[in-house]
Amino acid sequence: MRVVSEKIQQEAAEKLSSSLEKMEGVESTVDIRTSGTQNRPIVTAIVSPENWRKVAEELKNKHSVDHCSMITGIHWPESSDKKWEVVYHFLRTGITNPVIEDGVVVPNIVDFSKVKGKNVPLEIQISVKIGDTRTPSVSSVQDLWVGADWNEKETWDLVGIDFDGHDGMRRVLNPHESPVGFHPLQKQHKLRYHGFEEMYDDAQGFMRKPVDSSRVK
Amino acid sequence: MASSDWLDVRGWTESLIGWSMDKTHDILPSNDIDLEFSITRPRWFLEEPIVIGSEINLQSGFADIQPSLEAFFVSTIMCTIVFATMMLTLMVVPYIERKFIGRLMDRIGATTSLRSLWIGEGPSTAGDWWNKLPMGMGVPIGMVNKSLNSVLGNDHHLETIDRVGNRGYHGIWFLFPGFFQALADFLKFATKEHLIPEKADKLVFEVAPVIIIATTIMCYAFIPFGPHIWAANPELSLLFLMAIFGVAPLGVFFAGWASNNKYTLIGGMRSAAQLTAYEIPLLITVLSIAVVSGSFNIIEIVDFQIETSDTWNFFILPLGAALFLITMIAEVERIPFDMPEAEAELVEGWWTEYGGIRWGLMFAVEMMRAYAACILFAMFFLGGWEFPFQDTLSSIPVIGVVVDLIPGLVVVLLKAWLLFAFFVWVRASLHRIRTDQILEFGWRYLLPLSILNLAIAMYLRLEVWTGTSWPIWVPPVITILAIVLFVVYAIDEDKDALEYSRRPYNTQTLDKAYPGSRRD
Amino acid sequence: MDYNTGHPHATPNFRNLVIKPMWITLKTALRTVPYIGKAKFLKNNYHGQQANLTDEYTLERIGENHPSSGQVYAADRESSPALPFLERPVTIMYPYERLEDMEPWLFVPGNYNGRIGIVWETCTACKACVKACPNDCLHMTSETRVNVLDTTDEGDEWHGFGSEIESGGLAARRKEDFDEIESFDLVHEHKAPPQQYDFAEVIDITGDKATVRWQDGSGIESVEMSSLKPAEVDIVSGRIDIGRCMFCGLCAEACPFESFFMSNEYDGMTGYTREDLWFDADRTRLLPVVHQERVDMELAKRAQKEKAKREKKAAKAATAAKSEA
Amino acid sequence: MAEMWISMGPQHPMTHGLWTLKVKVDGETVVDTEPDLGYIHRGVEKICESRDFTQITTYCDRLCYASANTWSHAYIYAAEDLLGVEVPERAEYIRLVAVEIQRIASHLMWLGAYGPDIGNLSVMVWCLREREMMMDLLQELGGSRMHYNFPRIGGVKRDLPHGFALRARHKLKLFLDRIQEYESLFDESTVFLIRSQGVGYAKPEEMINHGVSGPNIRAAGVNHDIRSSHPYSVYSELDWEPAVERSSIKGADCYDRYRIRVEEMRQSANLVLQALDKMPGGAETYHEPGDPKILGKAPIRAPEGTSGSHHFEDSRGESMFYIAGGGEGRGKMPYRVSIRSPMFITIPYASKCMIGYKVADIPAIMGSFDPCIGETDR
Repeated sequence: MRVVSEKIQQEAAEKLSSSLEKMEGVESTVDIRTSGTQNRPIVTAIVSPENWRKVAEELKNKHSVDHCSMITGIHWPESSDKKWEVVYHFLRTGITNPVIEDGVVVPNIVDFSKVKGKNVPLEIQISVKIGDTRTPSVSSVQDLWVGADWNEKETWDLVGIDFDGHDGMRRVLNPHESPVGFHPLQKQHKLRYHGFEEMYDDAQGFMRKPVDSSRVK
Repeated sequence: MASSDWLDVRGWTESLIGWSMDKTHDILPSNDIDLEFSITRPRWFLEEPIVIGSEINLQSGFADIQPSLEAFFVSTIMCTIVFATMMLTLMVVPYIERKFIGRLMDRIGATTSLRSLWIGEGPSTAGDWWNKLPMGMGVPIGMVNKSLNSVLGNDHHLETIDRVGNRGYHGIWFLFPGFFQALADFLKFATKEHLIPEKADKLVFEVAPVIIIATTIMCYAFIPFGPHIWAANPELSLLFLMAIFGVAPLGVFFAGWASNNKYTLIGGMRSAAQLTAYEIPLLITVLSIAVVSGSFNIIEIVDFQIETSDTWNFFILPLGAALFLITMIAEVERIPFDMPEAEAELVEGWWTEYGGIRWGLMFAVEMMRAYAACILFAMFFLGGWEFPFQDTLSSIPVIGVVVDLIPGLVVVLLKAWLLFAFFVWVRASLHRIRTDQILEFGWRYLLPLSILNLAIAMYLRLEVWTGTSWPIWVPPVITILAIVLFVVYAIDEDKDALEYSRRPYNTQTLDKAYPGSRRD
Repeated sequence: MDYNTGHPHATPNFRNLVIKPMWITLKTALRTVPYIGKAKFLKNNYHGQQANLTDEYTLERIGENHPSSGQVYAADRESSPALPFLERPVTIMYPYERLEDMEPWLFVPGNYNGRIGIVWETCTACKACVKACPNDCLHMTSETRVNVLDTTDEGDEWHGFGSEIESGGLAARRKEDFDEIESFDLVHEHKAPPQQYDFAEVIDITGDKATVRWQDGSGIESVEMSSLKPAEVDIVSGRIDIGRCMFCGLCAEACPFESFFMSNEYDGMTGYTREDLWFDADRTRLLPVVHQERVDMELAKRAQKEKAKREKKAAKAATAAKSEA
Repeated sequence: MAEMWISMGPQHPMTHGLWTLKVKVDGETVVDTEPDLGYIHRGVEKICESRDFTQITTYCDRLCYASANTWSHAYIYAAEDLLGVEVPERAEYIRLVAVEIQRIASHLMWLGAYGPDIGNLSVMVWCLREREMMMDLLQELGGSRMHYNFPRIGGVKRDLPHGFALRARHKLKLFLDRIQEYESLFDESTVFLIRSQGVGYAKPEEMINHGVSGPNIRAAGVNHDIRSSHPYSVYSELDWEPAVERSSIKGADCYDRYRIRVEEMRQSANLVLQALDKMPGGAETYHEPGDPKILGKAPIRAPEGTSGSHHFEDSRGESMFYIAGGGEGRGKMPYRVSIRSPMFITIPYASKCMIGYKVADIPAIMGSFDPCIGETDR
């Protein structure tokens, strides 16, 4: 089975991260992720919120990063350097439409052991750190990667990080009528643990404590 | 010259009614009753006495109205008999639907429902439970249970049963159970609450089921179950039947509109479109049958196949048979033509909002329509109540007697049930066709084919038909022609398509991945 | 409208409108018909392949008189000797039949996450299972206490139940206000009387001095044996909310002994109310066979441990003697 | 007929779960669609923040009721990345066997659900019949029927049971022979072809921009597969190629998405058979649970500042976990667990795909993308 060799990915990752380093407000490194028995070199970068939009356009247009896997919002109330963080995970797949010869589609079969240039599959992880604010927001990349659309919706819905420039922001996982400013993945919301007695002896939860700080499980 | 068998229900009824009427006639007083009396007046005023009343004779008076009375009673009783026959034999239809599709889908299992009757739970068998009923009314059932336990060897002390050993109830016992499931379902529907959506058009919502059910049951007035089992037999019964058969989709459209639900609305629209697309080929096909058989009367059509031409129309009009089958499947809205109640996109289509006894009755009516379609196919193409090769068989000494003893009713029902099994088979094999494709199929293929079929029928009737019988070569030639066409289409392997389908970019790098696959 | 959308294969054609799909379903139906089902042209090449699915381990585990010992399965369909010509997909009719009789290899002990079974005799109330449970369906309350039956002295009428203080065990010492607590005023203090003892783990015993670690965290101390009483940990109540259990088996893996495990039983876990699903000790009981088996496993394990310890001690003594010599 | 909105769901046969598709129809033609999710949002990400790393596995099992193993394995790989665990090779092979059998079961579930979408019920019964064999194999491994809490951080819960290889080989060979019948009932049924061909076109570049991945994108004629482009297990040592479909000219339609899943089932069975042959130590040997050959040493704490992520080829596309360490109990629990669900990204695209087609095509198109709402709503 022909897979991408670690060496090729390493070189491509270093190339990409060095070119990212040149932009201001970006510090980029290549680190090795190990899961199972295999090593995966991935490009990690820390971008300041104001430069993020430029970096995103660079990634999309210059480095042909075409797949936005996931957008994660994290709330760090106790952390020193950051209070909010948005982690973007991208993939560079190098997927192109297959060519059509005499009316028949010819699937483009990439030999992953011999890929080169911009077709080398890469993982990119970019974290945007936001300072202490009540209304955290970064610029949206919905128009670059349509796949980021619902990811951003979900991030705002669950974590409360807004994306300016996002078109049609709305609740996706929480109920539509949930109160404004309620974002369950923020850390001040503790998991309400329905105790054994609570759950059955007090099904309606009249004498239930609002937040069970005693034991969070 | 009409065909006949010993099960002469109508004859018996007529003779019974006639006999009772005659008896009534006889017990009536035969003498003239003199109700006449005269009033005498003073001579000076008027000579003649005024005569009031007259002599009457009850017998002669009864004799005047006796024929109409007989006709009334006979048709009443025949209607009852036909309806009872239809309802009782209808129970076989859902049974076939369940059991045969179970085999087609390879999901036949054992029938625990019946078995639990005699196994019971825990330490006491169901037999003991039956015996506990008051006044010993359950004792016979209890004995039956005990005997079943002993016969089938289902020892209730065994908590578990061997996989391959004790599976007797897996054998032929799957045949009978589940037969009365239809009754149980009906009881359930009958006991359900009747709900009308708030925004629905109440009047039409209530009227639509009546239209559908009533018209469908009216069809059976003209469907003979045998040479002598029919309720009414007008001269143009075929036209009458077809007219009534086409009313139900209208009721479907009413129901879909009146429910004030978007799914039902789309379902009703589809039903209306389907009606327009499939009524016309159906009627033209039926017309071709009438042309070939030279009659618009169903019983005469059957007699034409049995007596006159002694050939089933199936061998004269194979194309017509195929067309009739397809259009009938579309008419009774079964897969692949069940767009009006496509449960994948429209939840239940036009009857989403109905429930309880109305839904149950309409479901029964669905079955009734399919059943009627099957019976009509048997009548039009499969020689109605004629046993296959009846003439040949009845000439054989012993078998002939037996064959002649089989009443036409049984033959008709068997043919109808087999055809319904074919419907079920189609349903299990094919997918559902899209709306536009259904309409396109109806307009672009079925309509020209039906007209062609009509032309063939006219040619056969006008040019080939000798007036007393078909020429000896006609049925075999047509049949062989049809078979040849069918085989040509059947064995037509799309070779280059298969060749093309051998894809170079196949996922299997190991040949052992799929031995014997068609693709390599 | 042209339905052929330029697909390289499987182009729609008239023949397959009905013929091929209906033929395939007909084949499926005919296979279940007596005698006809045996015909060659009906056999797709997988049909009637008989396979021996039972391995030796399972065979010697289930023994001879198990229903499916020596069975040759067709892997998907079975036929009965009563009607050998019938082949039909297997339908296991619970409760008349049970899966462990059909496919015993699915129910290897310790391999199947069934109802939770507990051998309370070998349970030491270490609560590893309670800690491991993800959604907190195990509830166990235990208490360290002095068994009053063990606190008899010489000359007492019921003397004879006494138990020894041993290293690794638990010991208790009277609090200073032991006697005040004796006269605790329950009427005016609306709460339970306080604990009369301080409890400690005995680390080591040398002569009449014992090194103990107090459980209230006041550290290690060496005290007089005479001031100590033997103490023990008792399970006050153990309860499983099976309605919450998701049968992940983490609790069984967390148990250091053979006393907590997932049995092979998959029924008897129903009830009409939620309270019916609170399993107390009685509903975690097992078949006597399984119970005995588990107890034996636990005893064997402990004997192994004890043997290893003895050997180590002997080896140490030997080395000590050698060094002296 | 004027245009009107139809709200399909949350209880609708088309949804394959619990969500709402608002469809704007003009007569029989779909003009506009809008999906509405979140009906079974359980808040798994929040729950995981207060469970330790071993307990989270059980919740990841319950993300998708059709393919539980793939999800728990996706989590396990991310957690091993976070904790820096070395996994024995035999455990990797056992994981591969479990995941691929689960993939077959999931695709069979899909095929069985796709038949009724287009109106044929017999396919569903047949597919569930085959799925039963796969479920039995998985139950032997995991001990449960649907939610096997099988993988552990650093290895697997238990070794292949006695005789598993025997039964797995037999049943998989049987299964490989059996796929032909479904192919005959689908590929050679004109009604199915005219229903599934030519509807729901999707081009690869558009799909990858929309975040669609996995079988849906491989159906369009590209061989992009996480297992080969971001290799993470012992896939590189087995002999296989990503399944690729030669699609129709306008892009992948429902028929291609059906074909690709059938091919993937073959390929997965193929992979399992190979893995059983190549397994180090042989597939017949049995190690006790906790043996270092199948379960590596793993720390239980992840300090703050560490993070782990892993892209995983789920049976529905690219699933992904991102875990930030340093939660409660000095890192005993994760600080934040974020889950990438393929269907959460695919369902909006699929509902855009069906614009312009008939109402009757809605289940055909949506079903061909294989929605699974348990993972979509988390």
